Amino acid sequence: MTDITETIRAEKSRTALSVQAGFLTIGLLLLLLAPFFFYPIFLMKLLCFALFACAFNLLLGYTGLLSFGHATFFGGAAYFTAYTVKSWGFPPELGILTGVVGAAFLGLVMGYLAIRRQGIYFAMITLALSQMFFFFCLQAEFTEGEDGIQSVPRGQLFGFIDLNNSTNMYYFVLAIFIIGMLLIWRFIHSPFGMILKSIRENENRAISLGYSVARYKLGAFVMSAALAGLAGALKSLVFQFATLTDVAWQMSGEVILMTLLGGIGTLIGPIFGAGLVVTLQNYLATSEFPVTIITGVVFMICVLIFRRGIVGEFYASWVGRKLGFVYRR
Amino acid sequence: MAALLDVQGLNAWYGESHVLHGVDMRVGEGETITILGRNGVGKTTTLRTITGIVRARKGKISFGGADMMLVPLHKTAHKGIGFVPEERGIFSTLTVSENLLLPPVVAEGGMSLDEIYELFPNLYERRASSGTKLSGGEQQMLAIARVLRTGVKMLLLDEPTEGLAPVIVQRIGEVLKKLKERGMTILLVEQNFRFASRIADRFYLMDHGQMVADFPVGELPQRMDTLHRVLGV
Amino acid sequence: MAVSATQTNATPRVVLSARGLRKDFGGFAAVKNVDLDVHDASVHALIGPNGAGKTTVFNLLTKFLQPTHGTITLMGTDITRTPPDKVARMGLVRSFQISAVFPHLSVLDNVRVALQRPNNLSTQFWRPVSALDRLNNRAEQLLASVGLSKERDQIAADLSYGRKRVLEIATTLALDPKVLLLDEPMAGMGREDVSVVSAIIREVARDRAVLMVEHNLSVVANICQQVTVLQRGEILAEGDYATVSQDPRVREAYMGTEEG
Amino acid sequence: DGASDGKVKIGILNDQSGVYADFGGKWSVEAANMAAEDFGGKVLDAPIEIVDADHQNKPDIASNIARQWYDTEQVDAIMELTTSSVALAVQAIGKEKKKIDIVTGAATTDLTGKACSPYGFHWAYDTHALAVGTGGALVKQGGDSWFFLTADYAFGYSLEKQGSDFVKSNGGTVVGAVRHPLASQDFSSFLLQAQSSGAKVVGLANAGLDTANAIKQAAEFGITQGGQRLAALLFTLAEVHGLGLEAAQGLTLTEGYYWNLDEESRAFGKKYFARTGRMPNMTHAGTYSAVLQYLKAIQKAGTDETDAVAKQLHEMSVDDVFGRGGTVGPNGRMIHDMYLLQVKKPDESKEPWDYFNVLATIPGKDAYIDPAKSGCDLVK
Amino acid sequence: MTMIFGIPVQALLGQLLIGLINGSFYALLSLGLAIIFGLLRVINFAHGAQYMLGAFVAYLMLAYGGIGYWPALILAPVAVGLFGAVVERLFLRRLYDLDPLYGLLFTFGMALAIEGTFRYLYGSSGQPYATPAALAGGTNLGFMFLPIYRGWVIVVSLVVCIGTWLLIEKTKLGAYLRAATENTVLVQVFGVNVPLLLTLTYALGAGLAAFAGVLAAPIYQVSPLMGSNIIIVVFAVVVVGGMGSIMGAIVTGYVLGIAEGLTKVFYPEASNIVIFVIMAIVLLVRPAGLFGRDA
Ligand SMILES: Nc1ncnc2c1ncn2[C@@H]1O[C@H](COP(=O)(O)OP(=O)(O)OP(=O)(O)O)[C@@H](O)[C@H]1O
Ligand SMILES: Nc1ncnc2c1ncn2[C@@H]1O[C@H](COP(=O)(O)OP(=O)(O)OP(=O)(O)O)[C@@H](O)[C@H]1O
Ligand SMILES: [Mg+2]
Ligand SMILES: [Mg+2]
Repeated sequence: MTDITETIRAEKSRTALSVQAGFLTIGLLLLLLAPFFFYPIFLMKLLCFALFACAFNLLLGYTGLLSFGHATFFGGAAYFTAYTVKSWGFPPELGILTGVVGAAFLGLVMGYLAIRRQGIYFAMITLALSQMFFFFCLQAEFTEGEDGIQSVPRGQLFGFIDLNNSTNMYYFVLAIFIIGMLLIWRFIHSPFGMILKSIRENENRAISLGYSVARYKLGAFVMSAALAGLAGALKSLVFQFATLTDVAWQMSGEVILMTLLGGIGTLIGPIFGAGLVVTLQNYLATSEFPVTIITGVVFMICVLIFRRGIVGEFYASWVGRKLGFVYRR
Repeated sequence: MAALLDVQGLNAWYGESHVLHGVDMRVGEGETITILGRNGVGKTTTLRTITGIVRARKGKISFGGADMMLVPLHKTAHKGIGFVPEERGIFSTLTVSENLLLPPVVAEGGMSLDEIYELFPNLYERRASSGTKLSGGEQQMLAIARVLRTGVKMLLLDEPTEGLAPVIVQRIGEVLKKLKERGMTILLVEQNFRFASRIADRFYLMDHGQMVADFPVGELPQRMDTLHRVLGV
Repeated sequence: MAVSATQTNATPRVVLSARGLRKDFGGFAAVKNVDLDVHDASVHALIGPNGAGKTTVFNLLTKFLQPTHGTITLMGTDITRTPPDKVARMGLVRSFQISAVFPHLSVLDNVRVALQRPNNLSTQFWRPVSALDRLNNRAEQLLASVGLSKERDQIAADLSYGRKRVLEIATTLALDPKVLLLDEPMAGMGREDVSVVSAIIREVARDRAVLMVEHNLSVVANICQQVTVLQRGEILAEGDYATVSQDPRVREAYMGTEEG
Repeated sequence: DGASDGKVKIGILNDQSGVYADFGGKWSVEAANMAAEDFGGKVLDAPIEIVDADHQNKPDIASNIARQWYDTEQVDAIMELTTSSVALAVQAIGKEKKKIDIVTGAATTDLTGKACSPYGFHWAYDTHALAVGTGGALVKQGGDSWFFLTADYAFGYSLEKQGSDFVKSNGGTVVGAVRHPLASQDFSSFLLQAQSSGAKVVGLANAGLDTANAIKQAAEFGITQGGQRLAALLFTLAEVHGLGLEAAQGLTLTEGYYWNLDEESRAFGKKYFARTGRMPNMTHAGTYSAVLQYLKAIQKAGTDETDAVAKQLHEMSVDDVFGRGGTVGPNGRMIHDMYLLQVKKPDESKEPWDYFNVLATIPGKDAYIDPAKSGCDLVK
Repeated sequence: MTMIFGIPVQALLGQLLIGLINGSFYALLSLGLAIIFGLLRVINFAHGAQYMLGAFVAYLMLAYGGIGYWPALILAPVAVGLFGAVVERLFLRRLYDLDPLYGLLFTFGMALAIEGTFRYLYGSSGQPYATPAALAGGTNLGFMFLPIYRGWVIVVSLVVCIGTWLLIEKTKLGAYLRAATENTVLVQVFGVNVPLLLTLTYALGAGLAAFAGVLAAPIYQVSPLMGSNIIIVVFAVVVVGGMGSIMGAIVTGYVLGIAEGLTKVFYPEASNIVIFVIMAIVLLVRPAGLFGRDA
């Protein structure tokens, strides 16, 4: 049976590494220059979702757990940040921290329950629990129901950088995004990441070596939740509101789509996936065509014939192999 | 003798690992053949490839003149091949009689239920209990009995005596002899070659995914050296 | 073959013991009423026909399965209700009947993963993988001891079956276990590997307890001091190989067919 | 002067594929187009262009589009804005960017209360007007004891609260309430509780499919046969059409518009029907009116510059098929008459879409919050 | 009047009955899910969409073909079952060798596409569907007014659930199904056309969902959204029951329907999450679910 997390072999060739470094540099340059060419809010949204998708992929791609409840962390953190910043007057950095900690806590609770089952059950349980959280947000006072928490002030970063200026805000978001990506990268390529990898490869063997698999999975779940929270917290500042859409199950579905489309288990795939989905949604909003149908069909096509996603397909393609990328199961 | 089963240059793979490296084998109508070989040389794989369970395969398999390479898995039985797998494959959610009646009848000439129960009285007694409550020996009998009803021309048996008490081994030997008398063609994989030597007409010796020797039962004494070398006994 | 070296110990310590072990699978008792004592510094074999319940006993002892009845004691501690990873940390490590390696990791990494925990290098998510390089020496030592040095950088999945089992044993040894449970370690191995592994096991058992399932009776005769024969989930006979192999019930149930 | 960039562009931003697709949706876009054509296709010699987008009920998508429209696509005003989270978000953007928005699709009174904007207008209805209509006017008709079935979230609470306030202030009593989860398909448990409460009126403080399902099941459990009346706080012609008269008969509701009111409204309704195949509800007619009024304001101001147009919008009276002498308060609230309507029995209905009897007309000044008390800081 | 926790016994009885009605839908839906999962190892996320399709096909038959409730009760499930068969043949089949999560994702996408299409074509406010004349009206049971149609729902769902159970436990086809659930390959080697069996199974599961949909049409608005919320609840039901047995799926469905019904009386605010809460508790105590077999 083919595992959902087809993996890229750790040791890429030298060419591949330099190609990758080249891409990274170009990518970074593009991101630095992007606000001069593109609409900054759109770019910021893209970065938020890219971070969200990468955080999600940290769980799916590197531990093989398909969570259908990541909206809880993304949207939950958005609420926490929006609320503390707006009602308690927290500065943005503290607001974001609250969001992240809150999301990590939610991750701990949800993870504790869900990791008792695996595979599809895990997916169903996370979905059900996140639906519960959705209802909580719907009914709770502080979320202001379907209005959402609106007009959240962006405030002054560290007390002196005015985030209302959209250029400042953009570079702040970019900085957080890069930090987030570095964290994920470090996390994957760490001793802890090594254990996660071995658990995914052979869970029983890992147990027999004395690893309490549940705790490592829970650890990964919480990290992923916290990073998803970081993305959500950031988004609430970018758009200056937090609403129910971010905690709804459709959001969990979207992040899966982004990851699948970009390439499960590839570090940068989800960024492409997020970019594509966000652009598509924006484009479809003003087109005649209904968004849900397209989303659904894209999902089906991806699963049927495009399982490796954009980046995965590239690695596995002729060009990718020539460049020395190795993609195998 | 006309070859009922003719296998030539058969290769098979599990994913990327190449397990059969050109198996050649002919089984004549009414013959009883035993494949001998160490653990892991590909005996089971040979049977699984002939039935079509292993689809990653190359080469030629013809059965009763028909090319088996293109036959879908669920049609193998209808061509006349019956399979008794290594792990016996008794269904735990089915009763003994349900297990027995499960395989569809594919041709005339199969045994009737009465004949089967006569052959295996234990099964008759336990017909209402669930499949996995049977002892290992009974499970093995059930696995054999199951295909006898269907009217297949040839039986593929994978280590039917493995892990069974001698009494039962003996009993299975008798059953196979009876089947042989009825004209059934039998292809047997066996590590217990003392058992095999009592019923087989001919042996194939397998190593590293190939048939390395092929001799009739009469030559067994001369072949003991080869056997020792290949089987490591 | 002389096996007296370790038998000179007057009263070898019992390190792992089970009393009244039973396991039901939905009404079917796969293991019933099993009492077992595994002694320090010895190799103990568990034999029996297929389906006798050997693997199930292994799973019970290592807590991969929870017994329906009975108690298990490891070095004086009751582990009947201890989770499997904890049992492993207490020094009871097992191998699996079907080879258990981490297929997409290199041979070296396979061993390093095992070394990470005892060296407190398993939870650090903030350090680079290169932090694990200090385990290399020990890992290479272990690989050398089982003759896998040449394959160090190969991906485990590419090893032959026998070499995988050898790697599995190296990984197990990395934990320096007190009690080692090996499920059919020689199954599917070529002759060379069998003797390599036999030697390793004998070496290992100098200061550890080893419990193994093995069908290859010559191996059992060679390296095991104690043999327990299981049939239909129950102990049929127990003793050293010579005694057990003469037991008529054992001959009938397990070896009987050899008489032909 | 004239139009700043050579054309006047109006964006209709609403839900075209989700829960509110019938409530507004593409049908509102059509109403906007109709208004542009009725105005003559040009204002101050500049062509009028209507663009639209489906915000999929996601405020971030709405916000993204609104910003792009305002910033880079020279959209002069955004209208419709179904669902309050979207309306509030877009109105905040409009306020920041000094651009006009006219909300016809959202219900929250916050739009002209604490979240009001000098450039933001609320056109068709709001929770207050609905509560006054259904809650207040019905008591006068004899429905003086109430039991509420309330959707368990802020929108439901505010409908219930405002509804029961008007019931009480008109001399009625509220005998009980039960809160049901949003999007719960089955209402029978709650309906049984309403039934046994003995209240004369069962007030439905919910929206959309919830209301529809509650009404349908009320008919099943014989609530209306038993002499109780059903009153929906937010329900429009479009949803009655979806429910069918068989199930909806006897239901009381409040709308800001009904096509079969008089000659004028009938004429408009027929014209709209010819384009869309359906009769307009208050969102559609309201959007028509909003677009028309906006164009008139530009005409009068002689420019499409925001401040000047907003000034005109605040000052001009609304005189079209929907507004009918409506005025706009300093908080941006368009104040116009509302209608208390009752759904006809199937045999009373004489033609397709002939669904309502008008029970009462609620004057605008009674229906809407006095701007002075709205909590909007623009009102001195 | 006798009271229990401040609620009259009479009212309580009524609420229990209503819980049972909702449980009927849960039972039918989780039964279909269990059958599909058992053989195909696919969690059919499109189950909600197929439930909706059932209701919609019934509506369309009536609106455009003048075909009434009774024929629709058979024809709509058959139509949806056929659609399911096509989907299985063309798509799902390609996913069997992969991680089961792909099946979940595929059917998730399919659910979105189906719902999106119907929303696009028919809007979202829902379509009317009248109670069939023969079942209109209600009877007074003394403790409550029971619409006859609701009574019919309980009866027919019980009959269908038990019928399906008998089909699977007592017939040859059922034996094939059960055997194939355990060991697909072997059943195929015996000469059973398992690919066809898989197609039939998916069609049966989809048909059961559609059947529930037709049953629901006279009670709930026929709307493209009617399936998307219920499916998540049914997932929770399935987790509580555990995918062990067909009977388990049925029983859990009814029991949780009743549990939810009671919550609507005692603490209505929690009625939408009570099943999730029960799920969380069950997970803590018995991770495999009440009837689950796997550990
Ligand atoms: N499903 C599988 N996937 C990958 N490799 C397999 C699989 N089944 C068997 N193999 C490998 O293929 C080789 C041949 O296996 P096979 O089961 O045919 O051997 P055998 O001769 O029947 O051995 P035994 O006597 O142990 O039954 C072995 O090396 C085995 O490890
Ligand atoms: N999880 C399970 N559920 C039900 N029955 C089981 C389970 N695991 C094992 N059994 C049954 O328990 C019995 C003993 O199995 P076990 O695997 O312990 O045998 P074994 O002695 O290791 O055999 P082998 O030599 O073939 O490995 C068998 O009849 C088997 O079918
Ligand atoms: Mg074999
Ligand atoms: Mg075993």
